[in-house]
Amino acid sequence: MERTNTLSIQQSRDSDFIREVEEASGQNLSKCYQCGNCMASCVYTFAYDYPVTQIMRLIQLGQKDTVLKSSAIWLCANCQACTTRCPNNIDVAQVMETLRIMSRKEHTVSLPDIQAFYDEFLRSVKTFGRVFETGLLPVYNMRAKKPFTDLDLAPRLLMKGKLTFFPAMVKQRKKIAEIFEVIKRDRFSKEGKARPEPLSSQPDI
Amino acid sequence: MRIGVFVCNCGTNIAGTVDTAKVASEALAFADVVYATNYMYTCSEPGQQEIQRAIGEYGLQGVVVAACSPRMHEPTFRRAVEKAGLNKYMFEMANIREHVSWIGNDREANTRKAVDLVRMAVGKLRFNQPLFSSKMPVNKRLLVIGGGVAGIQAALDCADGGVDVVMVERKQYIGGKMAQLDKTFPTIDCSSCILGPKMVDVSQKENITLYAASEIESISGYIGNFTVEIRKKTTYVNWDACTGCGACMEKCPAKKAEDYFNEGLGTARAINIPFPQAIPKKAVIDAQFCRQLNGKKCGVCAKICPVKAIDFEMKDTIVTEKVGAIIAATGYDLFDHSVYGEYGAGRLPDVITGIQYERILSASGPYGGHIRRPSDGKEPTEIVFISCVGSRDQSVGRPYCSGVCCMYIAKQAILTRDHLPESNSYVFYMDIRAPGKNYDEFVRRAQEEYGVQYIRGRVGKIYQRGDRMVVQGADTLLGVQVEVEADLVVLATGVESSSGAGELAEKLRISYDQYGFYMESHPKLRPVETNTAGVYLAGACQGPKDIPSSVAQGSAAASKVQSLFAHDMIETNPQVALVNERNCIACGKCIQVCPFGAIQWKELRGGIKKAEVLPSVCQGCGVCNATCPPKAVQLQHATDNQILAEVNELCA
Amino acid sequence: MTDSSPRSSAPADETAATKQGIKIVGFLCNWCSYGGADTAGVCRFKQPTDLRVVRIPCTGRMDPLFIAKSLIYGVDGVLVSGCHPRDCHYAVGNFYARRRMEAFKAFLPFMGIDTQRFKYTWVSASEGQQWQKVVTEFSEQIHRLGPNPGVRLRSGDNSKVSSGLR
Amino acid sequence: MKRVAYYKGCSLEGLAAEYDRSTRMVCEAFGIELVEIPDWNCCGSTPAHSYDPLLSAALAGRNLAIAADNGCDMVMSPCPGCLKSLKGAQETCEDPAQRKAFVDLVGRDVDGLKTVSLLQLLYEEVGPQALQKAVRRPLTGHVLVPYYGCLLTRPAEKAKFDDPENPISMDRLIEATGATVPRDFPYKTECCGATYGVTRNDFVGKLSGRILDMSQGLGAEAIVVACPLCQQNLDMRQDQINKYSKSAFHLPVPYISQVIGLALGIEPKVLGLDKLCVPADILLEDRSGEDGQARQPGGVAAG
Repeated sequence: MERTNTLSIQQSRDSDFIREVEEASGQNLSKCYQCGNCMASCVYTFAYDYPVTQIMRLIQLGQKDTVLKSSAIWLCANCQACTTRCPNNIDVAQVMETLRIMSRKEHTVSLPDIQAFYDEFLRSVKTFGRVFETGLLPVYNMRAKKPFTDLDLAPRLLMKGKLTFFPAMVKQRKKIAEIFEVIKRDRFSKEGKARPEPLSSQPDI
Repeated sequence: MRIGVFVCNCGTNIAGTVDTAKVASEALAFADVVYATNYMYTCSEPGQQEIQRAIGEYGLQGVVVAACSPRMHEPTFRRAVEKAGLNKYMFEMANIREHVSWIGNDREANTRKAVDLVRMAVGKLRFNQPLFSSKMPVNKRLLVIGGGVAGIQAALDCADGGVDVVMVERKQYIGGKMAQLDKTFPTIDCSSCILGPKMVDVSQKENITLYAASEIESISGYIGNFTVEIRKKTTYVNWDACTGCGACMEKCPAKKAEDYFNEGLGTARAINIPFPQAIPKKAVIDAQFCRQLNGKKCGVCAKICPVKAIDFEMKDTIVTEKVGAIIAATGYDLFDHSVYGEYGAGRLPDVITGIQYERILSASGPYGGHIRRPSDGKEPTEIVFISCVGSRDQSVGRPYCSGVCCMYIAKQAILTRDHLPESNSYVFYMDIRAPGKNYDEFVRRAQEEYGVQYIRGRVGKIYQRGDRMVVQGADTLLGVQVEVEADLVVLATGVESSSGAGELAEKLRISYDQYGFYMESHPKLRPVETNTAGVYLAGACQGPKDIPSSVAQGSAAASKVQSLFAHDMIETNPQVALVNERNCIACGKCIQVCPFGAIQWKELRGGIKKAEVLPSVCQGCGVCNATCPPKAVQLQHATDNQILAEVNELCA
Repeated sequence: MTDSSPRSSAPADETAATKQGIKIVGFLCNWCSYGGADTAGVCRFKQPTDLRVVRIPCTGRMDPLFIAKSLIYGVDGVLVSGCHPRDCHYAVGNFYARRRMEAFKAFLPFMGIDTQRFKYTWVSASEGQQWQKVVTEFSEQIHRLGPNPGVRLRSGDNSKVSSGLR
Repeated sequence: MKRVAYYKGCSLEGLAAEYDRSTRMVCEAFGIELVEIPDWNCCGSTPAHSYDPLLSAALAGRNLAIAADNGCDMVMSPCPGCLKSLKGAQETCEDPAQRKAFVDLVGRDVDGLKTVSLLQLLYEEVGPQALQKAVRRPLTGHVLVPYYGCLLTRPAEKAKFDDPENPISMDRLIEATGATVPRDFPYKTECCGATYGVTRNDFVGKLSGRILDMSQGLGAEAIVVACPLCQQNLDMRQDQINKYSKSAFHLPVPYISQVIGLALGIEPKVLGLDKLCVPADILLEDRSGEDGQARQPGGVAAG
């Protein structure tokens, strides 16, 4: 995300966005006084385009686009360090999670490969009821166009007998698929959108 | 009864959301109300004159003012009606500001509520009776609880004015936290040089009686006439004999006692005088560490003492003092940072508190004024200060600003540079709060002249890595995570109420807030009074304060005491219980329940017993009234009829 | 709870209630809760307007019959508030109050009054926010219950109330 | 015998099969009956939650519902990630606004269940004292670092177990086996790189790398873990980390259940110790003779 060094506070402020984040996360974001503890505690700060503290500030200023398109929200591992140490008892990790959900809904996911991995994961769950680790990786590699990811691990894992070649399947797979369908239908109807959201450029889960 | 009603606009404070004219016009329709009006500022001089004029012109026998809280202006208006010739208890207030206009914006509902409240006040007033105070002598002696700088200032001011002062200090020495400090901001003058002479004054003034190592056991009585029981704690040393020569300390073989004065940085002997300038300079045995008291053979101190002051059989004693006023100056404690797991929870030896650092800086401290770190005694070169540890932190239940940390950090950083010119100091801060005289200039000097690196952000974690600690924080101005390798980390632990503050407040019958700080009578206009007459506040027991403010409040409390003691007699509160002997069935229940022993038996002719209230002892709580089966005891000005009249008006 | 109480006058009450609002009487001790209510006002903490406060020196002054009479004569809810236990200006007044009100609460059903119409609580002079919470919650509770059908006397009998407790 | 529903989760069926095996062995040794939830499904993990929290709640909730239908009142999952989803499902179920939607999807409520990690189960139901008594093959003389991972104790309000910053439960259990735990390992709860092993390999190189580095610095022979993901990052990816940080770490990363199993005298192979990528044979060295004689009187004679 490109940074801008000037900001028109009134024109760029999206008050609905602030309200939506607060409602969905259950957090009062005006409590944040920008002490920086979340940034100081986050082990992923090095990789973020905006450190967590600035994400919080951007929400306070209603900067919807910048926030939902940031890579930070997708690089957060939800490790809870920020939440644990926030002096104002804000569940920061929950806010980040909320932003991820919103960015999916708004189709502004900045890191398609991470979304692709998540999608592949969910597809595996939907299909088998469980995650098929051995099957997941190659498909992801193909989709993310990083064919050699973790290929170095394969020989050793094979030797240790850790790779399974048949997915373990849940008997009531129908039930699992049904859960997925209901959720998708409800999301679709709740938002009243013309189309169900696509999952990156891949076939829908 | 001819009643007048005065509805105050309070500028727009009330009139903004209450139709005061309508309240007045509706009030005029109430039975007995012969005059009603609204006025811009009823408490102003012309406002009070308007009341007085109406009393004369309309022959009013009772007055209702609908305005702010009676806790604010009831005394003002009582004086006003008294000047116009009414008994001051023929007056009632309806609180239509704090309880109406300030808590809702619905003008119609507010006006309706205001009318109700005025009707209730009028209803009660109809049952009011003139009450008359009697006079009581004032015992012109003062009790000061706490011997820190605030208490010392108050005691000395009063003693200078000729008042007999009793000072009670829980520790074995006076001087409080200030005695532990090295230098003071923003002048960097030596703490013990400015406090020391005052401490000596306390010990030398003939009209100050000092009880150190003592605590308040109980307090009874009321303004002008308190009785205080003081528990003199066991010191195992007869202080009348002890000369403070220190011979016992030198020879005591128990060398691993806790050194409280040095905040645990060193060790003390089991028999100890904490510092050379201590007042009183008397030894105390720490029973926890004394060999003799723990069943081992010792008694070295008893043998060495030239005046035979050691007494292993000593027990606590209780002394009773009678005083007319009390100043609470119990000070503060520092936040226990062990709740911060991310800062090592107190387990990292080189993460210390600000007050520990004061002891390190102090020439009379455990390291003789040389800056070293506790773990290995090495001289640190990289020193990190972290502000707001236990301040402005909701997650540890301390959302308030401690007010002094920003300044003491700046001072310590400056002193560090003075001691160790080659060292580097870093201050992690959120905001710099330096609103005192010459304060901000001082903080600027730390940065501009002493090269202290201020980093705007909190610290997320401190951990040991090899010989040093890693301080992992944020620089929010840059928007980056920062790491500082530190030899020593000083946590600016915040101010919290003194341990035991709550229990003492209960003995004093004063209120305290959720953090244990004592409540002043009014945050702006009565900052040193409490809601218990005759009890005053000084220093940080009321809220975090620096030295100048504590001293100022000590003097302020002293002046309050002196203006009280300028009177030989004070008026008693006539709002006390009264027994109607015809109705009393002599069941004795009121005598049982009275918390103050204010009710006793009285024998009439023919041996008939009746309950009798001692008006000088009764505090007016009304427990007896609620208890009395035939309702023969009635609390004046809050009788059953008066309270029910209000309810009745509400239901009408 | 209120099944046995006369409901004949209820419709009239309801119109009165819509017009007049719900009436709640609060008995507040002078030292803590009255101060707490003042603090809430000073801090401009918004509250429902149904509460009418009677200032008493101490909750120890509370005669349970004050509560009973209030509810019988048509108040919709009674809120009693004093100092926190151990923090009483008169040392022990609120302990007496707590015992009495606990015992009294058990009698309300026998009088045909819903126990939810009465509440006692402890709020100190510094707890403005707590006071706002207490008032808001209790007012909402009473609004849910609606006007007090109670054992209200005919309006003509109201004049007899002020003859005291005897 | 304590009966506990066992939610093993996908990892324990694949890359973390030895965690599953050792968990079963250790629980059996202490008389805890693990009832594997029949026909369990994936909890959905992070991907489900970031798609829709209700999806995550429903996927995880289905397993809880089966456990409850089978008459269990406690569910144990050795994987902290799965546990988070299970607890999230319970939260959703308890939320009045979502309860109906949840119950519609899952078929019942799941409030009454207690959900715990393996570590919590062992710490609270067995405890260090009982473990110490049961030790047959003390790990005396071995220095082991406990690594809890980010989710096991955080956030404190949800985990409701141990301390969020400096947990001690695993320390105590390891000490009970006779091994030595260095004082205050500072990275106990610092994230290892989580799921970024696949998508952002360098994150793991950096974050797991510093955990390995700090452990080695403290003289550890092994890092003990209680999370399959942490184990994968620290163990399976140790070569990748070495490549990334130009280091030569060779630290075995056994599961807590394996360490306890060893101390109980269970065969290493049964515990799947050979399945670890970095061999953990060093743990099999008997050093109890060195200073153990004083501490384990009669130990040698009995052996």
